[in-house]
Amino acid sequence: MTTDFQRAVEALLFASETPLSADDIGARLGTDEGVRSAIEAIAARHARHGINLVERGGRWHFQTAADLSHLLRETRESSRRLSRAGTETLAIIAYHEPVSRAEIEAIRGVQISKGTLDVLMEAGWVSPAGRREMPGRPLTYATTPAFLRHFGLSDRRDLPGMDDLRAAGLLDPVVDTGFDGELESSDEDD
Amino acid sequence: MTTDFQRAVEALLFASETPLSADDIGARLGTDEGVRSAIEAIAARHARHGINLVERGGRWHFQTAADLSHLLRETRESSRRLSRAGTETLAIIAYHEPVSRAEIEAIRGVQISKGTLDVLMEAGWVSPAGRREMPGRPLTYATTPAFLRHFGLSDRRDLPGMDDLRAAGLLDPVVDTGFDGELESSDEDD
Amino acid sequence: MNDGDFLTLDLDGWEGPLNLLLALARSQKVDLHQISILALVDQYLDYLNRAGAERLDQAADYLVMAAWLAYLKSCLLLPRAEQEDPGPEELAFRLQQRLLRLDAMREAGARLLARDVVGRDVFIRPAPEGLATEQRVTWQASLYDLIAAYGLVQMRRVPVLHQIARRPVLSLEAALSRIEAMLGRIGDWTAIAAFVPKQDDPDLQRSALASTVVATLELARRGVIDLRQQAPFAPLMICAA
Repeated sequence: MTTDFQRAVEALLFASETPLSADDIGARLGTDEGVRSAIEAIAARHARHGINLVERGGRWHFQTAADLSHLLRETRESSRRLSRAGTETLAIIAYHEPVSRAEIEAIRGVQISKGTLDVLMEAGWVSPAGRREMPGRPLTYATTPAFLRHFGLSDRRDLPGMDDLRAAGLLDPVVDTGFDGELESSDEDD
Repeated sequence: MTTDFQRAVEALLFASETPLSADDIGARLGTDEGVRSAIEAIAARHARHGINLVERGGRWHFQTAADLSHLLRETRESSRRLSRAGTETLAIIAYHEPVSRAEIEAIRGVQISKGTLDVLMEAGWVSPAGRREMPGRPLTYATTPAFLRHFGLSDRRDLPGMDDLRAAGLLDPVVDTGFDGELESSDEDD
Repeated sequence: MNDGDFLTLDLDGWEGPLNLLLALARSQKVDLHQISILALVDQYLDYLNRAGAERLDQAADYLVMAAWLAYLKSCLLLPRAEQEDPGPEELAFRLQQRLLRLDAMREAGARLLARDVVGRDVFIRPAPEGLATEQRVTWQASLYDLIAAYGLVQMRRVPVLHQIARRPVLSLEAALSRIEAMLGRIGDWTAIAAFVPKQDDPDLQRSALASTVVATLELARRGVIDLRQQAPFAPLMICAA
């Protein structure tokens, strides 16, 4: 592919408000051919510089190099700190998705307070992901592309320790023990 | 100056909401030394690519290469059939041009909405054709060369006349003779 | 069990009994896989005894957990026989798994937050131009549409005229002159049918009959002919007067 094509891909990625997939770029430029190699070439061109092209869930965007954060941080007010409940809930959703509210509560052993899921959804990191086909048809939640983008993950497989946790059986579906039942019923009373 | 310094300048320029002057950058990085040469090096590095570092009144910012700006605005074409009101209005303009809106309405016997003329102008078939020298100086409309092209006419006079329309059955069920004169004279009045 | 351990625990940071259990387990400073569930249960119950009265009396969850743990403990201490299924070891194992899972998720959350977070560690363009998509409509109309529309407009403009199409008829005058012409050639009484001209068109035939009848009535009135009919619906007979 020509350099002109690369330039076009670079311009699109630069100007876009959201990360772009190879398909997005292909649709925009009228051809899918060479998009991936152009993306790779651009990423390579920027690799060691102040701006990097990074993949987030199959979509690419430009961001400043991570090691420069100390120089840039003071320009912005730091984003509001996520509460511990929020952080745990987000982690549970990310590692178990799609996951229902009851399942999140079973893992945490405590009822989710009203605001917790709202905060995560408002931040755009979590969204409803359909209902589970079981009695009560509970709504499930999953993370969004914005979650991957915000936390700098190329892919859900990039989640720290994902493989180890799975190997240890810690990501298996929550089994319904007598203990779970008791805890959950007490949650529902609240 | 080190490459790290250049990287920092690049990241600052990228992440800034407004164009930055060399002084701005120097203040952020704690030294003015080398800022200008870093800016120049960065500008040179990006010069032939999709993103350019450009100066605007002593301040620098990144923007997409000027020759690629058309990529940021994509037009998607969809084809739609002209409405009946639109077709009638266009026909009246074609047969009677130049013709004012009030005259079109008089001929149609129905008011035309503002949108109807807008659509015809947007399609490029009709354009304003000066004002009529009469009270209120109403704007008149006429067809354009694009109109002739679209309808495969070499000239407006190629439009079928009354007799042709009648022969084609388009004026049925009017058959009476002595009626022609009336029609034609009324045409000429407009 | 070391009393000092739980006194340093920060209760405000805890949410629910599982979190408390996890905090207690961690305070033993051994791998969660090696943790003694029995010791943990004692710690939990002891903690509730000490702190619960002041701070946990509202928390039903803690008391439910305490009851369940007391039950688990008694099962673990009882002789092995006559145990229900799942056995106490299995229940203890599941509790341990849950603690491990919660611990893993807490760890994962912390690791997530430690990543290069957008807006904190890495930055994206604050106000990108965006990629605009403009919809452009290409309007379609054919020349036929155009002239047909003009025909419609013109038809709407002209006053509506009703025109009755002329139908084939035999006029009264024609019938009169035909009968008068034929009278000289006909001597005696003759049926009216002879005076009606033969027509192919059935409508014209009816018209001819009607006009001929009217003509005979007129000629009879003038005294040119006589009319005779033997019976209703019998043939109408004509003779020169």
